[in-house]
Amino acid sequence: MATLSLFPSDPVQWAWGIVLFWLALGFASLLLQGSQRLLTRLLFPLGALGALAIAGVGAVGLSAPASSIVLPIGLPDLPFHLRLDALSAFFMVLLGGVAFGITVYASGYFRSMAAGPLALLSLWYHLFLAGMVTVLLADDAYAFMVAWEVMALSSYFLVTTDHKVPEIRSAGFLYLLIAHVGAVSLLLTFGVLQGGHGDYTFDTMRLAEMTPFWASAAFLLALFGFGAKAGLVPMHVWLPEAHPAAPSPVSALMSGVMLKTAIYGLLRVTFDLLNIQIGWWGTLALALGLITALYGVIFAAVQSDMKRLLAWSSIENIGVIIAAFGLTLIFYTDGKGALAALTLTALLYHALNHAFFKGLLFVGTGSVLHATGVRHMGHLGGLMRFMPWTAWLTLIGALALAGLPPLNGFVSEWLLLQAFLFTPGLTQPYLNMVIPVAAAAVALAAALAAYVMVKFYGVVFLGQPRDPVLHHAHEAGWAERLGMLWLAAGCVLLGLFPAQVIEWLTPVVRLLTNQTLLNDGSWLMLAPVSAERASYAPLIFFAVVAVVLGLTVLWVRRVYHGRVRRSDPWDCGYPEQDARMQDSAEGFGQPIRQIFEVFMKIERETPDPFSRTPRYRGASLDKLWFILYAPIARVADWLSQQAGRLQHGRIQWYLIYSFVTLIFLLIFTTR
Amino acid sequence: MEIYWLLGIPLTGGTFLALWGCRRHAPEINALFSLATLLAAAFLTNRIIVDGPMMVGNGWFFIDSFNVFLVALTAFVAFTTALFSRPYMRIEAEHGKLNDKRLRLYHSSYQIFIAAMLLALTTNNMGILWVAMEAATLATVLLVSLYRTPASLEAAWKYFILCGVGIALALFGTILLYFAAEKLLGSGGTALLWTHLNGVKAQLEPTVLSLAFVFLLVGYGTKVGLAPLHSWLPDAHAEGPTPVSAVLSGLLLNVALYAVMRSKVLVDGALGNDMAGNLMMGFGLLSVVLAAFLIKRQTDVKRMFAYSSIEHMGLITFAFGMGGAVANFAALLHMTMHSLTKSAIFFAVGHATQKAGTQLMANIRGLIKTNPTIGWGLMLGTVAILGVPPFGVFASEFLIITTAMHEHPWATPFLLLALGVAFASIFGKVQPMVFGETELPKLPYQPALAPVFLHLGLVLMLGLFIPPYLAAWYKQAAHLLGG
Amino acid sequence: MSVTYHLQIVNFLAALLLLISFAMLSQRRIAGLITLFAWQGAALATSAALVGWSTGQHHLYYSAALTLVLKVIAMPWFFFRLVRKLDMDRDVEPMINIPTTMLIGIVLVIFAFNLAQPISELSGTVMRSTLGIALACVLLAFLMMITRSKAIPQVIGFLAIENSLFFAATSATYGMPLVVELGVALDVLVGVLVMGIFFFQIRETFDSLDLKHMEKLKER
Amino acid sequence: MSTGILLQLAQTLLAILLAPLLMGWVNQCRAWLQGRSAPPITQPYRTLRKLFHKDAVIAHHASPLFRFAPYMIFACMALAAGIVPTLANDLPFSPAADVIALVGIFALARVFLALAAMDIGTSFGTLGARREMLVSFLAEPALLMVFFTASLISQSTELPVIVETLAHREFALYPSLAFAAVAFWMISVAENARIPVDNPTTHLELTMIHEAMILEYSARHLALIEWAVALKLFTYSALGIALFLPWGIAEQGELGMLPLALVAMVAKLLAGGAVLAFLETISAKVRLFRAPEFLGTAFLLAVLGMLIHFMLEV
Repeated sequence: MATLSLFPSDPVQWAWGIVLFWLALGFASLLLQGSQRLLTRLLFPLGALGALAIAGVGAVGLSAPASSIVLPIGLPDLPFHLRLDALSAFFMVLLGGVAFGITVYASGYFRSMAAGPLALLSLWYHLFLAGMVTVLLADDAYAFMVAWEVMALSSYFLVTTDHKVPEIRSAGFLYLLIAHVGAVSLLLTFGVLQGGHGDYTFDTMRLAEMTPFWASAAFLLALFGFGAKAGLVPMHVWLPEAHPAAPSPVSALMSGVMLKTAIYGLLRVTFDLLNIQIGWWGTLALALGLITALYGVIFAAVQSDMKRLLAWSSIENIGVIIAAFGLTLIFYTDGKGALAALTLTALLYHALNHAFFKGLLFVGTGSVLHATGVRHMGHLGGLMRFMPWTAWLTLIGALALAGLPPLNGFVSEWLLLQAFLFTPGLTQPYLNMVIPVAAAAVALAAALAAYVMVKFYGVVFLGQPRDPVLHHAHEAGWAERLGMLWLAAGCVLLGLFPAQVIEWLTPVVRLLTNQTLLNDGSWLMLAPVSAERASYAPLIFFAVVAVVLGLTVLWVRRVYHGRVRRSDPWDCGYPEQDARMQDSAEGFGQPIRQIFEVFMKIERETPDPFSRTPRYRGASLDKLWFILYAPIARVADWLSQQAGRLQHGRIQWYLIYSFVTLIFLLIFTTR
Repeated sequence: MEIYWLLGIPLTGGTFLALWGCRRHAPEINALFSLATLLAAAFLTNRIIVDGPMMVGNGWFFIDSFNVFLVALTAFVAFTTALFSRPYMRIEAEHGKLNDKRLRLYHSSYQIFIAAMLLALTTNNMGILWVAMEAATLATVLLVSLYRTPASLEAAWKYFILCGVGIALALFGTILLYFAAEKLLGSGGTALLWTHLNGVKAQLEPTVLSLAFVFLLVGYGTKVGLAPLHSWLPDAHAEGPTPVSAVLSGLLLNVALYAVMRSKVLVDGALGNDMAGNLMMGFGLLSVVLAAFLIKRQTDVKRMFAYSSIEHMGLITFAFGMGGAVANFAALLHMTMHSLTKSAIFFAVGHATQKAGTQLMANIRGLIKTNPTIGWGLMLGTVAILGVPPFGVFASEFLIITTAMHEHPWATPFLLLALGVAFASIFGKVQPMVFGETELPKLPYQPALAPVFLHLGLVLMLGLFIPPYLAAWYKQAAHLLGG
Repeated sequence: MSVTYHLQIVNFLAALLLLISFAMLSQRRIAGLITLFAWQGAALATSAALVGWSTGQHHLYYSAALTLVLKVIAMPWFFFRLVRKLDMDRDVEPMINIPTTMLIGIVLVIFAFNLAQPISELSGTVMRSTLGIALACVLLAFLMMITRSKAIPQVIGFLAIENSLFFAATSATYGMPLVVELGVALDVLVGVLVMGIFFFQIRETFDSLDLKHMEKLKER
Repeated sequence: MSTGILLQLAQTLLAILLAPLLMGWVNQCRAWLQGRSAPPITQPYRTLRKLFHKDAVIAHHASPLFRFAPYMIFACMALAAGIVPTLANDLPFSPAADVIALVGIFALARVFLALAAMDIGTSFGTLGARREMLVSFLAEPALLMVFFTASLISQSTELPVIVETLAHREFALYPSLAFAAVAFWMISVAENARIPVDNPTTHLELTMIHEAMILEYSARHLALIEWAVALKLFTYSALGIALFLPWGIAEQGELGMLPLALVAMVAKLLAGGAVLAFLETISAKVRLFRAPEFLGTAFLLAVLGMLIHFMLEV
């Protein structure tokens, strides 16, 4: 355990150095309030470099042995302990890789922003980054909680950047509230974990012996706390409000990276800090995860605000990840180490992928927002012609999210489904009944994700502009393109070289499950467990498709001709075709809405047939809000009303309170 | 020696200001006296750091690590409050809310009040402690009713009657204490000296002591604002001038709790069981929950933060009730943090209300636009008091809650509930005050917000780094309280 | 041997105090209340002096004198003046009707005696039961404060509590240390002054001393 | 290995070339069953040729994606046809994509088709895309479940392995496979835009799904898409054969078996096509919002198949 030296030697010190660097940037931005140029052209690029460095440190840390330092700050008996092991390292790679692209993008995106607010935003932005990295590094409860809440608080201020809008304010409020409640329950988790001896370092927690009861209590509290941050149903309500409210790069960070810190925490607590695991935890997590996945994707399908749609799809992906987490637990507690390794790999892989493509999609919507100022998909369309860069890069993200080969989204789903196929080995028979249904649910979610993506991409980028202003839409600047390019490249490469990625993941998997997932295939083929059993070689796949495609093009051109005539689209004998006749976002979601109406509270305003300016408004609201949260609020109101009665205003009553209290205590103590 | 300075300066300050009246520079003089007091406190603290706990004036004063940091805290906050009140009260006078007579009253009794609190903290005699507490009450009653509005009069009256009765009960407790003590220490002066009592606490008669503690708890607890004895607190803190609210919330509550703790030590020694602890935990929990739900329905900003004081005092009392090194440490830390943060909030709120001309939160909007410093001060202060790291309030809540989780798990659901409700209520009301649009004009003058950010800075610092000697104090104090 | 009948006198005074407390509880007129209060003070002073004399605790004489001056002469005079000034010497219905109050009072007395029983067992001083009586008086005065809806009776109730405490201090423990006594007396004096100021402020704001006007501050 | 490559290429090419033939055969059968005079079996080839010779007509604001999509779809289908064992069983490509990846390929093609349909921005295109996705989001997981049943039996998701195990197991009745077979039939009907889910011959906007998407296509693009459709039908038939009556597919390195395999395959395909045509003729097109129910049933059957496998067969 090295102490902090001026010149960093091992990864954790580098990481901490970068955190300090980010903090410095943040406070520097307050000084640079005057100059918008410096902020965007200097500070954000520097921040991006920091992110890149973090990714590098993570990459080193993955293979390096765990290193740790103790900082001279914190509580008297509890200075900050920082530790960098494979798990943190992996999530640091994720964070750094995605944050780099997003921050590069941001350096271009925020050029239209006034200097004053921008300085504040940059402060919170860098604090946010620093907080997230510190969460990954923290090795004692206090440091963890501080970093955790710094992350929440700074992201809250980022969300409320545009606080003039009441909706955004309420979104931010809801976000911070749920985050705080979750944090308190995490506090309780650590209170349980430290098991008596008031030492809050993770090292002692690792050693603490837990009875199954208390272990389960800790797990449930952790699941609640981290679930609240990750957007696990039913604690998800803040997510579709807060993520769209933030400026797009921030949404990208929140959806892509921040949610993953919750996954990190869950893994850390369950597999590292707790030293017993119990099977039914896994079943619970699996069930919750699947519900979340389906719930999220169904609601994503009926959204008409593009960022809200993406936020809901984040909920879906988190659901898939949590389901994978549950399955890992099931295998692990069942003694199937190798399978646990496989599932865990799928989990981590999917976390990584989601970070990349969701970040890409969110920044893509950011460019659209910049170019058009429109968020409602009903007013967008046909942007591919005005902003080809954004469109094509976003297409990659969309296809990846839809889980289509050969992009990265497919790989993790493939791994997860493989894991499901191994379930016959399980000992508990009841699981054998449950698992197939679970697999079906995952498949269903994936298919629906494709639906959602076609809707998203088709309505926003394809077709004809639904609004004349769109004709003036301008392409994103070079910095934005660069950022998107980076993220898109990530999606592609992660999709094409799964074997390498899995190799990188090995240390993490070994750390958590004491097992390694052997890849039976060569460098270009992914074959977990055995090539006989299953294999997938995206490179060959890609090559074949490319070759066939090329040949076909050549052949068609050579043998026939490339003549093209342009004309109007076929109007089916009805001359007044216009853009408003395309499917609106609501229209595209309508079948899903019809099928899954049970989960929704649908608000509709249909125009009367004779109105000159027909307006249609349809909103499918989350029913959970009305059956779960509204009652809670009502109960709280009622209670506070009752409490208010005590404050009666009449002094005699107050005297009676004191009197009765006195008498009561006298009786109480003297008997 | 410093002790006499410490008590003498504010006393003379009070008398002097009473004579000087509201000639020019009265506020400055007020601030100067407070500064002098602060210096004296600093010297005293330094002395304690150098050569440990000490007894002064043949045993009349006793200063150990428990009260010395409270002394330092009190002097500090008193000083910053004086700084804040300088422009604040001037504006109030310009608004015609105050005339010269009342300003004179304000300044002099402010000093007297400080003196009384310092006496209560430093004295070694439980009787004098009682006298000082009563004096502090009397000094502030007229401050609460300073505006002479019906509301302020009513508030002051309730404050006076309820605290008077409460403190009378405390006197009965003190008498019982004396009654039990004189058999061991003989009648006369020494029988009420805390140090002596502490020496013989094991032999003190349990039945009498338990009875005495009930009276002391109900008595001083009324001044701490423990539910259900809290009824006076929101009125008094909301209706008085903001500087008074700041010191009442930030300091007087601490002093009252200090008195309770001094007696708890004796009772624990005598009884040997944790009856006292359980009582305090009960009161604390009740206060936290009740306050949280009462906060929810507030429309008046100062009243809301007054309730939040009740909540935090409840939390501290709960922690003291749990006892043990960690919990006591946490409670002491929380006392400090709460004083600093809550007074800072009241400063910010004071300016905000003064500008908006109302205390109704519905009419205060978009502070961040009209005056960013006030806005951010209020926002950060609120965030801090709600226990969001890296602010220090979280540090203590962290220790309290985690300790509660493994010592009294049954209590944690209530804490979770109360903290959640309080967070939702306070933040939900403050956010629109700070953010959003407003048509109010910018502030014509520059508010004295140095204190706000000084306090918040300290709180932030203590959240991340507690200086070793401070930590050492807390530890000693916690140990002394039965850690 | 002389102690015994001092003892009897003091016990008699104690009983008298209790009686006066009950009388206060049942007294409707403010003037009557003030007179009773003065009597209470007188009884207190005598008992203090007696105890001082019989046990040679001479500082009790100061206390006795203080009480005589403050509580028998100064305050009643002040109150009478007040009442005349604000002329409001008429019947006031208490919140709870008198008989009920009496019943509650009796219950309280029994409770207090039970409470004080174990303690007076250990009391080394001559008067055993006085502590119980003092406690009873405290509770009764408290009860009276609760039942009165006017400012002055409430204050008198408050002072009555103070009296009973003083009685407890003198009889059960031969008086607190002198410093404390003085401090307490000072506080009481200041308190009364503050009260006086209050009465006028309240009067000029609400032009009445009825507490009904002071129920505005509440949760609505 | 080299023979493997050759085989692979041969099979893929064969599939590409034979696919329209199958289409033609099915149409012919339908015509007979409906008592119409049948078009010649080579009709699809003629259509393709005609289309290739025409000039492409493209809407003014069609994006590059619109022109790129047909090639993409065609390529995907070619790959799919390549990895499904029709003739021989050792195929170098097949490790590149197992059954899950196969579903992925279909999905990829479908998504591109839907996107291309939305690109022009006519009311028809979007309508078709929406309906197509609606059908697929139920059909796709159902197909996956069918594969899962098979691969749970054969402990592998590699098509060759599955086929091998299914072909060479001692004859035992697998109820799960029966369920899977029914589900698979329903799915392939839906996926290939056949009655009762869709009607390949209609252009009535109330009912059409697939046709609505390709309304804007013409000439070579249309030709590629039609060809891809034919390939898809072929691939599905081959899949069904491989999964449910896998006998007669050539083993690893048994080149001698190939002619026999070819014959067997042709026979099976003819039979399968006839059956498909028959079933199509006797059933009526369902309303669009019945389609989800139809596919839901398929999905349910597939899942039931898996459950039954778990309950009875392990």
